[in-house]
Amino acid sequence: MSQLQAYIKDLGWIGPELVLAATALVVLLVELYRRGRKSGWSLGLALVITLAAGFGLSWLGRTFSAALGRPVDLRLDVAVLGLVYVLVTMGDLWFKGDKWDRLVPGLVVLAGTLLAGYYAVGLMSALSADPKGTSVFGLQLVDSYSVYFKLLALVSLLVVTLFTMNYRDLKRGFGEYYLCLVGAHLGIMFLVSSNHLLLIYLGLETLSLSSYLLAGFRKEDPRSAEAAVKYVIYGGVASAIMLFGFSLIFGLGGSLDLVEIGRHLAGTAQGSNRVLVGLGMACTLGGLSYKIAAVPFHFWCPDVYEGAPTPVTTFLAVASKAAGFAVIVRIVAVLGQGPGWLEKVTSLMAVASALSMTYGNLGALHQTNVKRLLAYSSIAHVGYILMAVAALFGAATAGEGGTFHVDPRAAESILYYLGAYMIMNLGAFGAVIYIAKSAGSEDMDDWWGLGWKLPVVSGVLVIFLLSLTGIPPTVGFYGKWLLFRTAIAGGFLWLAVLAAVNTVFSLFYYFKVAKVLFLKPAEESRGVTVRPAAVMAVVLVALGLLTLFFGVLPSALESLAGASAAAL
Amino acid sequence: MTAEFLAFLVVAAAAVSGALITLWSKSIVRSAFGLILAFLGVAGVYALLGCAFLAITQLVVYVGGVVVLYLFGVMLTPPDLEERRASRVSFWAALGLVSLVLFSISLFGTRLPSSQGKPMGDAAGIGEALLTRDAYLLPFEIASILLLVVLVGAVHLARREKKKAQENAEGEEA
Amino acid sequence: MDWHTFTTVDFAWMLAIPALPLAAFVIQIFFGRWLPRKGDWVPTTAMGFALVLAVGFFLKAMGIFDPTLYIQSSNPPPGETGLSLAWLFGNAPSGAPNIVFSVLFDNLTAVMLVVVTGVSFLVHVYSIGYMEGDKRYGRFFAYLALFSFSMLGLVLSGNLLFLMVFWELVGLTSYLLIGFWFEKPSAAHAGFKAFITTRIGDVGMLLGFLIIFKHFQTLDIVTIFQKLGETTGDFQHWPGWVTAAGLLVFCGAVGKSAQFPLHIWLPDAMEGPTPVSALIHAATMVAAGVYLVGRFYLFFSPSALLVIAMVGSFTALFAAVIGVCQWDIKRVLAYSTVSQLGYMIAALGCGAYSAGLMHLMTHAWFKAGLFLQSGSVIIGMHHEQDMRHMGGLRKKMPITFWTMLICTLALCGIPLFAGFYSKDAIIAGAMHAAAHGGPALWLWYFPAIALVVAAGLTSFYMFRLIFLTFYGEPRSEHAEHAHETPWTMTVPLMVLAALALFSASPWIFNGDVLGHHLWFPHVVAHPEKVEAGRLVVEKAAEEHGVLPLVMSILVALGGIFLAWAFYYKKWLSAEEWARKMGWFYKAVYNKFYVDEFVMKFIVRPVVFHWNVACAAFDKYVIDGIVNAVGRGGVEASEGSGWFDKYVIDGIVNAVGFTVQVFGGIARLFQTGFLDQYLAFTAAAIALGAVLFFFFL
Amino acid sequence: MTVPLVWYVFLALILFTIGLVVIVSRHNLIYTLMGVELILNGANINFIAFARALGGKYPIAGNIFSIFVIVLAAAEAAVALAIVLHVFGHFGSVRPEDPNMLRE
Repeated sequence: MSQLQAYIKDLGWIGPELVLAATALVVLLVELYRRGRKSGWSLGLALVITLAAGFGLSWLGRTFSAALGRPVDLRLDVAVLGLVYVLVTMGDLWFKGDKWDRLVPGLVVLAGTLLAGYYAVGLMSALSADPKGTSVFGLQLVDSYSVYFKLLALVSLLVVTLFTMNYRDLKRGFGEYYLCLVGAHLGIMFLVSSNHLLLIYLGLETLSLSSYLLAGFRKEDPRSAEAAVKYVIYGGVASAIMLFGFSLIFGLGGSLDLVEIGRHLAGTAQGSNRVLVGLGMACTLGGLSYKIAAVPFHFWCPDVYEGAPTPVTTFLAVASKAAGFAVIVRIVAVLGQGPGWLEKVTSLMAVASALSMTYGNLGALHQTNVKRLLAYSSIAHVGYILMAVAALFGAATAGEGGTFHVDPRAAESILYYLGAYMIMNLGAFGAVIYIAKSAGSEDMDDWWGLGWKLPVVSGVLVIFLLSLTGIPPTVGFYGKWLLFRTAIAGGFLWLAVLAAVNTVFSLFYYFKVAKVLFLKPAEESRGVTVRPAAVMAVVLVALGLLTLFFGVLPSALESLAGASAAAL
Repeated sequence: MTAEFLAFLVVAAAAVSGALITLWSKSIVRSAFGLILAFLGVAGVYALLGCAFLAITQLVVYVGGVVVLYLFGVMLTPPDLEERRASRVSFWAALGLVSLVLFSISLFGTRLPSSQGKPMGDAAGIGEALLTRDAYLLPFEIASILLLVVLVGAVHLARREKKKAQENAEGEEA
Repeated sequence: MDWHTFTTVDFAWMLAIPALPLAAFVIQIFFGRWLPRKGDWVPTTAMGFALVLAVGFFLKAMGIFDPTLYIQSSNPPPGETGLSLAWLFGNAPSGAPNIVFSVLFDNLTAVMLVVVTGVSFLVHVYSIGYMEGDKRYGRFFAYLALFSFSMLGLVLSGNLLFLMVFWELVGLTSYLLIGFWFEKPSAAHAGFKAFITTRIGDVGMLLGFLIIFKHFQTLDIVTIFQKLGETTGDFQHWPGWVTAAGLLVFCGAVGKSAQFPLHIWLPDAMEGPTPVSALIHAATMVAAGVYLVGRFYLFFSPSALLVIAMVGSFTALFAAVIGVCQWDIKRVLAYSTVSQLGYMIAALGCGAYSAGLMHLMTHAWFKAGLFLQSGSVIIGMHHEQDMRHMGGLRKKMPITFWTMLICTLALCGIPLFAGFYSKDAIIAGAMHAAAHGGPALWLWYFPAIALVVAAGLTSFYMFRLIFLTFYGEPRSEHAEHAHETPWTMTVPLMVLAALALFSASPWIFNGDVLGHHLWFPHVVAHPEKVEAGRLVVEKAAEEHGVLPLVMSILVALGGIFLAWAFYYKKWLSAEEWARKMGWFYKAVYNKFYVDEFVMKFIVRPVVFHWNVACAAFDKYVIDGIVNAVGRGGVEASEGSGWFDKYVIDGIVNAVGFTVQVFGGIARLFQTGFLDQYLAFTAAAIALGAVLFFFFL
Repeated sequence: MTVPLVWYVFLALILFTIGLVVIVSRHNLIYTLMGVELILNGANINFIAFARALGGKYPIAGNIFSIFVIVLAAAEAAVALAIVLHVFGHFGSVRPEDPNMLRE
């Protein structure tokens, strides 16, 4: 096989990323073109760009699918994309103004996301035969585990894009916004499939730098600026600490490749290098914990969630966090292999878990700002998931060579919960965007009785909150049940008990929101001045139905998560 | 004590003293120059380890770029905003010193891989590695995307809105 | 080295010594106000019994225990004579360090027990007179008992963990006692300062203990020393971490024993009631640091000993210089205490082990005496403490005067008085160290010179105190009408004066005027193991070479003569000399600005962060509780029906209460200040690393 | 190579510590960024020194990693400064404790 063929085959494995990257470039070009849209020839330019993008995507798709040996015909999708795009750009010329400004880049991103998602689903099915996948470019591991997270990222990108298009507080700079958003998701997709310290660092930085910019995107709002600065400073420090940890892990693990590091560390007993490796692990895990906002690296979280534009908060709470978990699980699975290290790594995770769930729930208790409440609740959920990460090795028994292996059921519960968490949190934040816009306030005290005015969205929000609490028949209930099972099987009964106590606490504040919405009659509520677009409500209802669907029939998501976990 | 060890001591002293100047100096501009000294010291360490290209990159990007960026930042914000709280700095410095001492006690008992002293990557080797499929082509491409995103996003944040009137017009349309 | 274990009966009686004051404390704090005389007799009696027991053990040590043995008994196996957690809760998991409250009892412990219980008992008796009429009279005795309990536990503890616990308890109770008159802002502040400053040393000690624990995987002190012998071989090879651990443990002593630069809390601690000063700041708590150094003596490598000697001798000189310029009678004694503690530490550093500990004992008697006598003067002067307003009290307070003169002579190191024998031994030890050297030869000259000079200064400032207070004409209204204090106060003074005369060498009975056959070096002998690879000085301490003897006597007499010339005959004018000294006098008068320096660079940053935390705690947690309770009360009283009132509101209030209290915990950290977030995070990483290295 | 590896790691550790101290003790956002740069430099020294000691393919890998770190550090500095200046526009301050609307 020639070098070029190998190259194209590699490209085929990272197809979703390439499609997203192309989308980002298109967004940028569209924005550039729209800046000078006053002149007539811009229409021509739009057409050229559209056609070029369409044909380019089509060519890419065909080449990749050929390289993968699968007949995937993407021409139809590209044609649809092109048609939509031409229509909107032409419409834009006729209906100048804010609405189209907002819509056009968003639609491009939606189209690109769908295309990439289509591609990712194809990859997933291609991997069903061999979940371990393959290593591409010698650096990345495209296995079903990473594709699962890629799918999560794409769903998040889709929904966040829809939210953004309906988010009225963002007034300009849509091109830049979507570029950053797509860039962040690209970073996630590289991050979740990387098996190499350099790629982890790069992916994480791509994700982080884009997120910093996104958090501060509402330039006129000082709260947004404050969120951005807190995020960038805290994140910069954390990633520097993480990198220092990487440098030690590299030196003592003797490689940049995670698998090799694991093998090497498992081979070395805890000797005199114990302290250096310990520092390396502490720095690495600490720096990564910041990404998922686990206590005690969570300090940025409530402030940034509150200050950032709500769609960005949604993204941070969902996709960014899932990506962080993807890496942490991979690294814990690698570092914990060694006989001496397993106990240390899992104990650290257990401590972080206990602290996170307790702190998150306690912090949420007295919040009135709903975004902030959800921020604390997300810290608590990180605690629940970390419970399963601590029990990742199950009741570990050493395999050949004295190394330990990940319990696939534990990994499955993590993946399932991340999926569940994504659905219900996307819904919850979306409903907050909707209701906050209608009420003109994110503060719960202004929401009294609004439930009767906005029955559909409020009702769906209650479903999401039930799911976040973990009450059947919702997806959250089943996910939490899996986590508890994992923790108990892994010997962390005390964590499971603590989590149960915490769940009782969390009931209180989740129900506070429901109480506020429905306990007072409609007459006493503030009037609803603005009503967001109906498409928003449709998206939310769809997410609500998914929440219930996976709650009643969990096996659909569970089998996917199980298949993906098998790749670890 | 060989010449190499002596050279190491010199560059290490430069790096550490530069860092300490950054830490202690009252004036932020002087701190920035301390940072330059530290970067120079680190570049010297690279050179000592045989990484000429990296040493040059360090000089060009850090000394020529990053520190200048910080100096811009300093110039654009009032210089007298930070009142240096000596007690605070010394408190944390003492903590840092204690932990460093404690840690280095363990460090010097650590068994590390023995030094091999092979020649390090030269510019040609690095360039080849960066553009080879099975080596580091992919990170190279990711970095380019990252830089693009950063460029556009940073410009968006840093750009001053030119016309208030235009904003208002857009606001009314909304 | 031989290791004996003692019998269960012995063990029970040993435990009774700290248990008595503990029981007294419990009774006093809960029921004291209903007891006759507000219960002052309860702790006093308990201390009396403890004293009897301690003396019993002391006599046993004198008679039965072989004085050449370093340690008499060790960690008893659980269930036999130890009080063990494993014993209480079934078998401890294998591999986990067994947390046993074990008693380490050797001759040093026996002596310390007598010193602590003796001084404590006398202070209890004295306080009956001194604290009479105070509005928290009963509470004061409770605190005294609690302090005695902590101190006795500290002395008996044979386990690093319990040592640490009692060490902190001692710090806490001393905080309570120093700040006893907390209405006075200066007293409250002094208590706080003492607490924070000593805590800085304690951090070092904790780190040292952690290093020790990490290396030996045990908390038992005797086991540690056995293993240490294996590590260091015949004490020829000292790994670096042993030096580090030793110096870190020494940090704790620097804090508690008020060594430079953490001595600043002790003079301020004079804001506490005078009996407290006598108990804590002369005899017991400050001696705990010296005791710690003695207890961990095997742990100090030659280089660590050099550091200890330097710190001690510098402190001795430094504090003596400052003491010359003080006007407050108690502050003179405070700086004198700092200086004498420096002597003890320096002695240990120079290798004069038994000399240092002997000085600890003799100093405990006469300095406790001096403090109580100054308290008597203060009572007689109606709470006037400035010596410039005293004068001519010799006739008005004869008992106080004569006992104080005896104690002063003891402190100055005049022959026949107890202080002479111990101080002379220390100076002899320091000179021996200078002559024979250790590592870094010339450095060893410093302790010898500094200690001799400090001896001269000591007698100068002490006789300055005597002349200013008791001689000349009364210089104020109060001094004219001073009167002798009641017998509860004067009897302890006489007892202490007798001890100041005879405690080191009972020459009146055996005629051993020159101290050739002191009992102390035979009871608390130099650790055997130390002799092998280290400075051997205790021979010098026993022999009392002629040069140190003559020198220390001459210097002491010279100091007295100068004081006489300055303050009695007034041949020389103190003001004149102060002016001539210029900036030096100013620096001395301002205590060399160490207070300012340490407060600014160490204490205040700590306090700043502490205050932020405390304020947040007050604001959110305490206020939250108060508000929730208050609101609950209001709502309950307004409720209509019984059910509403007690059940519904109860639930609502419980929930509200929970929210307030627990929500406050999260609020504490989520301050919104980015710099604090970063600091919290750095702390978390450090904590994680510690967890990782030491415990997981 | 006569300088033992441990000395390089020690140097890196010193830079790491100083960087952390700068971060937590100096009251200026730009100082915080400087501290971050010091930590990154420490990490880079580690990478290069370890790579050289490991030999084989690692010298190149270490070089490449360090170059990426330098590049990303520059990018991060740019983003951070843009945000800091933006914050300065809103709050008129570059002290970390001044933007404090979001808390508890």
